[in-house]
Amino acid sequence: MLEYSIVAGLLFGLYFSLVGLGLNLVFGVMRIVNLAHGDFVMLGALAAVGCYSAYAISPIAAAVLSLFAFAIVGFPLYYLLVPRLLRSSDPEMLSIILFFGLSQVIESLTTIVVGPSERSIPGRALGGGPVHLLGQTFPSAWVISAVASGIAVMLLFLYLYHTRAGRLTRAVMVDRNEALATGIDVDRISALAFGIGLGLAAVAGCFAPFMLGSVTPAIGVNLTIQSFTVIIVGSLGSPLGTVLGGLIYGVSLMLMQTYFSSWAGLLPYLLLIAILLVRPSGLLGRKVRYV
Amino acid sequence: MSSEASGIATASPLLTVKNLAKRFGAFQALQSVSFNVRPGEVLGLVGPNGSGKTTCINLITGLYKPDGGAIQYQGRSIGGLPSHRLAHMGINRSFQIPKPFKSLTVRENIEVAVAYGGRGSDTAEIKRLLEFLELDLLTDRLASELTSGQQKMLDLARALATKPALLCVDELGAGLNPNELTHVAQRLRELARSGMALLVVEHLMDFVDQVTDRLIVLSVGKDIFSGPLSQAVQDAQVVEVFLGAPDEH
Amino acid sequence: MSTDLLTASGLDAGYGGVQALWGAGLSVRAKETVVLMGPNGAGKTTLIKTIMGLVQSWKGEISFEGRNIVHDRTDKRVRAGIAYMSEIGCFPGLSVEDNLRIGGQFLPAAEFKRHIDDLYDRFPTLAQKRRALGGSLSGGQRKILGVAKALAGKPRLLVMDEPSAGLSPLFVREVIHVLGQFRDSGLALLIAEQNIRFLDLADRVYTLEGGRIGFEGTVQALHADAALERAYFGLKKT
Amino acid sequence: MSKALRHSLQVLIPLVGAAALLPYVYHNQLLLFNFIVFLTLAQGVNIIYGFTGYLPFGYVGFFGAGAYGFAIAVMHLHAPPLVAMVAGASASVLFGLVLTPMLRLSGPYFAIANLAAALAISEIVSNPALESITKGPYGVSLSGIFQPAFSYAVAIVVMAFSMGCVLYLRHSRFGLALQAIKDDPISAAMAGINVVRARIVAWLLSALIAGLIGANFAWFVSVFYPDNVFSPDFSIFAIVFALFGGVATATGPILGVVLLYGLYNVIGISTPQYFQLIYGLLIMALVLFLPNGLTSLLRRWGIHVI
Amino acid sequence: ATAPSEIKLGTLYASSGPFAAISMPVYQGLKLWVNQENAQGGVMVKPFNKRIPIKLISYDDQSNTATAATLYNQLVTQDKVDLLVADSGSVLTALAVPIAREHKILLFDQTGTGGTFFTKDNPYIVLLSDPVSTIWPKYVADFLTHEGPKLGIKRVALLYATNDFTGTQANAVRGFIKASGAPIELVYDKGVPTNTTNYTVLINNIQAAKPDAVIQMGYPGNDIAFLRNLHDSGTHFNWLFAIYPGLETEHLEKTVGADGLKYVYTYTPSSAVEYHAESGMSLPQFREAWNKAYPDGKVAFGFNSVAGYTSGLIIQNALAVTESMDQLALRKAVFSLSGKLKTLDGTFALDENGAQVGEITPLGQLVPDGKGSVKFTVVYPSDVATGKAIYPAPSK
Ligand SMILES: Nc1ncnc2c1ncn2[C@@H]1O[C@H](COP(=O)(O)OP(=O)(O)OP(=O)(O)O)[C@@H](O)[C@H]1O
Ligand SMILES: Nc1ncnc2c1ncn2[C@@H]1O[C@H](COP(=O)(O)OP(=O)(O)OP(=O)(O)O)[C@@H](O)[C@H]1O
Ligand SMILES: [Mg+2]
Ligand SMILES: [Mg+2]
Repeated sequence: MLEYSIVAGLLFGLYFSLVGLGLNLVFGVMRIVNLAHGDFVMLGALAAVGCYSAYAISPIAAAVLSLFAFAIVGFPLYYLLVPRLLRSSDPEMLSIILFFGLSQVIESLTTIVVGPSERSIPGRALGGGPVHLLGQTFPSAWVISAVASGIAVMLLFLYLYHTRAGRLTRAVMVDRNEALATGIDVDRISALAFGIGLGLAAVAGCFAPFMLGSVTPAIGVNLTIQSFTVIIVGSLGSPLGTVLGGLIYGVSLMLMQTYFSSWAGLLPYLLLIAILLVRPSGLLGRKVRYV
Repeated sequence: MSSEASGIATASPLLTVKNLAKRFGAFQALQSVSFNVRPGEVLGLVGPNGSGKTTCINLITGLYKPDGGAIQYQGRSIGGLPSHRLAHMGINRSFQIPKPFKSLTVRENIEVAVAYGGRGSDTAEIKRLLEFLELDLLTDRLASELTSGQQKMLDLARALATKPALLCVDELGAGLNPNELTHVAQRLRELARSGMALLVVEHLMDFVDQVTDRLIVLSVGKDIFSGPLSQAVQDAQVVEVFLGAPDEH
Repeated sequence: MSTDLLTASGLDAGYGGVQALWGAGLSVRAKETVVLMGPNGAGKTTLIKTIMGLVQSWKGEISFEGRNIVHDRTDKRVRAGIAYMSEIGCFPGLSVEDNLRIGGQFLPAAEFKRHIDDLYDRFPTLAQKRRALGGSLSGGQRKILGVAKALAGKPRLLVMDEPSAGLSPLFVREVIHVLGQFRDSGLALLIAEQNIRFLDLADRVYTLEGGRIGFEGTVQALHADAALERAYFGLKKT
Repeated sequence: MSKALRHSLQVLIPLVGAAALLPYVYHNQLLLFNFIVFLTLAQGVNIIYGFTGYLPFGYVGFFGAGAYGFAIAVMHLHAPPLVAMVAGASASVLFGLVLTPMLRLSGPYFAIANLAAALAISEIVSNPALESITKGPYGVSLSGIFQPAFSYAVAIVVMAFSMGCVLYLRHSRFGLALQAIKDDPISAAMAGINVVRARIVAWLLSALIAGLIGANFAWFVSVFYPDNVFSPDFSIFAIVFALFGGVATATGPILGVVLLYGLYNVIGISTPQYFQLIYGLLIMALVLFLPNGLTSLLRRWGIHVI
Repeated sequence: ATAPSEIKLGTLYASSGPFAAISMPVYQGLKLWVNQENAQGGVMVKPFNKRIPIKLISYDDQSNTATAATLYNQLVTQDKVDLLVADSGSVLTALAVPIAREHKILLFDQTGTGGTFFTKDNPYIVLLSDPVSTIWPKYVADFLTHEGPKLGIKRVALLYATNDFTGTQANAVRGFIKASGAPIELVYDKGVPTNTTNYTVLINNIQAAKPDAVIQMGYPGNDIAFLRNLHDSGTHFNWLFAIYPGLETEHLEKTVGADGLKYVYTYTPSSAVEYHAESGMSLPQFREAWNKAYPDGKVAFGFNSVAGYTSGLIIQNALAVTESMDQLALRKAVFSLSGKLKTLDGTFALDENGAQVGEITPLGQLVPDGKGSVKFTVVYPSDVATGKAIYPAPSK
């Protein structure tokens, strides 16, 4: 039971790293709190549901498609919202409210379009039966989602540390004003990061029907909070930190479910509070933060 | 200046710092620093960048707790006391990077200090102070609208509003032109004449020359010299780490 | 004047409703070093930021190499060949090497490679610290990194706001020395400074008072003007 | 001080008068009660966000703590309502005390931690393991003390108290000190302010206000579930209303609640199907076009704001 | 008295937020009834002895409880409705209970099954369309305690979501089993938060307890996640009960897949037991009308939609027999239907406090219908049973 919980926690945690990844990027680069993040995950999930039921497109193909589609949507959305926001007196705080509003808009429009009920994709759409891993049996969807999440983290890592745009992105993360003064087109770089952030959220969404059973338009808030737990535990700005945060979250959630199941809902909150109080900069703290 | 100095030498120290040490993580910012300041004395604290001057002031004013050594003020140990207590006891400072209350006006900035750290100052005092530091034309401006130089003056005014017995000034001179420097130097001397003890951190040697009675030179967290500037310029170690080749000025 | 690299004229600018510049202007010729002086709050920072496009000008013109740049964003101005060294100077969270790469982001890869090696030769301190984070450098080293980062893009003109503020005498000398080398190899400099040592470097001087340009001329002319001499160097010289 | 008094009367008399008289004209008393709840909560947010800069994204935690403190006192101690309100307020202040270490966090970290804390306390209260104390997820029914008119009157007093607190902060040196801390805590300490204590006082004051009105709410509705009194909408609405009006003023949040919550109800009653959509868009427009609140607009037009 | 030109029926619904998924079907079911009646010129009202059109006044509370409270009050004090119908679910109904009581207006509670609502001192509430949650699982428990030991069921696992609806049912199951004295042991008994979406580890833990029968109680989202995780992880239980495979069969078939529903025990909805609806449409008719009225399929058809429609039927029947439009007279009229009225939802019956105790759903089992889908077998109690329980459930 213990081993099973731990391995399951690792797989589940890896998936949650993917859920938090985009949020982390957006917060790191723009210092804005995208409270609508979970809603973009939800939209990604519904996109995958739609692709599958209308055109029988596999969720993996849908993930690739929605990565680009959402990234492209992110661009105009960035220019519509963020530059104006950053001109205000307290953008960090106001972003919380602005994106809460956006989350409401997304949820209501989604409900108007698809209705409030649960939607999902049959399990067989993502590979066959159970998979044996480390002497335990898991749904294949878990393993596939975990692998997809690993790939996404790697790609983001490569982008940030081995491309020119990635280097500029990190520069903007470190100091927006200095970046402006150095002649970086801060808005374009940020818009790109924003788009990638949304794209990653959508990719996570494509696997949500398998990891969460089903999705409804109202699921966004929960996902946002879980994402925050993951990225804050791991520390902001670092994709590797997000993975660490995800793993810790996943394993402790599964252990909680096993031993104190009715209190499992408390876990993300307690984890978040504890980490913030003990190490406000997250577990990977400042030193490794920008490595 | 020498007559003043001799008077000071006989007074007992207001502040005594002994073997002060401070670590940040693995980095030892201060290894061992010792010095003392007497009432009416202006002590210069100089040294290369990163030698620990600001850290010293931060420790004396309660921003950090020391990891080792002792800080004594008026004969009692103050290491680790919170800043507001120290302000009440008569220790205050200005900041290297000015830190005014940006959403308050210049007057309100000073009023807060008078109300909470006042030690008996009043509204008349505020007016005098503003004139003293030439902030009187800016009284109703928001602090955020001031230039960094003006903000430094405001910092100083706010510190003075608490009527400190010991005032630490961190790089007041950076960004001032020589004429302005002279003006500020005169102000600091006036304060010293009134019996205040001053600890002045500064890189501009002309300014140091105008203001200080005595110098402490720090290098990598240690004090390597103590004495007047005229001696410091002859000290080989000080020249090597801090002043560079002799100055033609 | 045809040899003008940068010309700014009739600039009005400010913050919110508060005007800080009143028809200010200056010019920098190719390969020339210009020092901008002025009392506290005169508007030096504002003028420099306006030239860089970091503060929006309300009125006036700025041209660089004969082209009007007043409507360009900062990044376009930098791309055009004006580098700016802010008070912070560098990205504390990135390595020295990454800082330099970002400074040289617009250069072709091969050219950048050659250029960066040259920079490391000139600044041996940085060469030793390639992998160190900008934030781990001391104040003086950071300023040097700031200069190197600004130079990494091979600008025609380097604009600096108080490069010496807070530097120990030893480092002030080093910065002046390095800037001297680059001036000799043809770089134009515009420096807002209060430290009179920088006058040694200057070809011409502007003074700014209350947001307006006061004196404009050579260093010799400045020294010859007794009133100005008193205003700026005050009792010190007497 | 006479200016302070005049301002207080200018704000308090019309507001209390309106709250007291409107039920005779307009019979949806619960709507009026909700206005009072949000007026009070918005002022509580104003105290902690407007004067100290901490965004209490989990402000509803105090509200719910107050409601459950009240309910527990009634259910288990058979306390009369006014005594139970004290119990509710104490529960809320106690919760605030437990959370004081969070004041070390800054910016969005505080907001997120506070949100987490509110969700945590709601999880705890609604856990079936605590059924014997809180009734767990099964909801509380206090039908024995159902007194709408009396509890409405008490709510007016609580609201007046919250206004009084804000007016005090607007005019006292303590309020000035809080703003100084908000701008720069280190400088504030050097100015002689006990930063930690001042922040805790403001924090507990806003907890007290939310706790009182939460207890009052429990009394007024008398039947509720954890989801009712820990609904995150309370926090969000209170914050949005306060911001819309303009924080760090006494009248801003009042304007915010009256206009926005009024509008909210008008939309809710006239065009329910696009309710959430319109409201979401409204919130976004507010942040983008009026980030410093309505009072900033008034100031720009040269109107003095109390 | 002169007949009014319309009867005002006020209600709330949640088009978004956590309660939307259960609220919308109920609301649309009720609306369907209103439209049908109005198409015939209105509903028959006895005191005026004629058909009077119904004016439906409805607001969207967005699952927001403070808003819901205000809107209930709006219905009562401003719109002055003649009939007050609650939003569905206990949380959103709770707010209406004191409001109705204060204003002395009868609350027609559709599916708010919370036990705390129904007290002796409050006559202003009647529950219409769902049985009160404490008696829902009666046949589930009875089957296990009576038939279980014969089949070899001794060890039972109970997993439930800790909300009012399923928590109460879990408590009831526990109580029934204990009271029966049958040799049944609860080897696993745990609550999980209602927002649990991942059951793989829990399933593994349950399996480790080696139960003969598993009862899992949750909202639709929980059931979907549980059944999918069970199916995907290749775990097999011999006997498994869940709530929504029966209540929202089509919806679960879409989200879980028929494979995951095979041999699952569940509450049998009216579709499987032929309740002879004496009032209103039969189930097939209702479904046809539903599909015609709501062709977009955004809102799930199922148990909740039937509940909304049933609410309408009960109101209709009450109006047909009431002495006057006085609220207590209405209550009396509703009580007079108790035990007599049969709708597509079964027999309507009230206890003395107004709680509904008639429409108890028998225990059913979903079995393959041979066409790749599943169909119901009613397995308990024996008087309505259509087949025998297949135990142990065959594994693939
Ligand atoms: N909070 C801190 N955390 C980590 N390191 C610190 C901290 N404060 C100071 N240091 C380090 O301690 C050393 C001394 O810093 P300090 O600011 O005292 O130098 P300084 O003498 O004032 O230099 P300067 O003349 O540049 O102002 C520096 O290397 C600095 O990086
Ligand atoms: N952010 C701001 N908001 C409003 N007014 C400002 C702001 N920054 C500067 N000012 C005003 O603009 C004028 C010029 O300021 P500027 O910073 O350009 O001066 P400076 O010459 O660089 O001074 P210093 O020598 O102190 O750096 C000053 O009167 C100042 O009050
Ligand atoms: Mg320093
Ligand atoms: Mg400047």
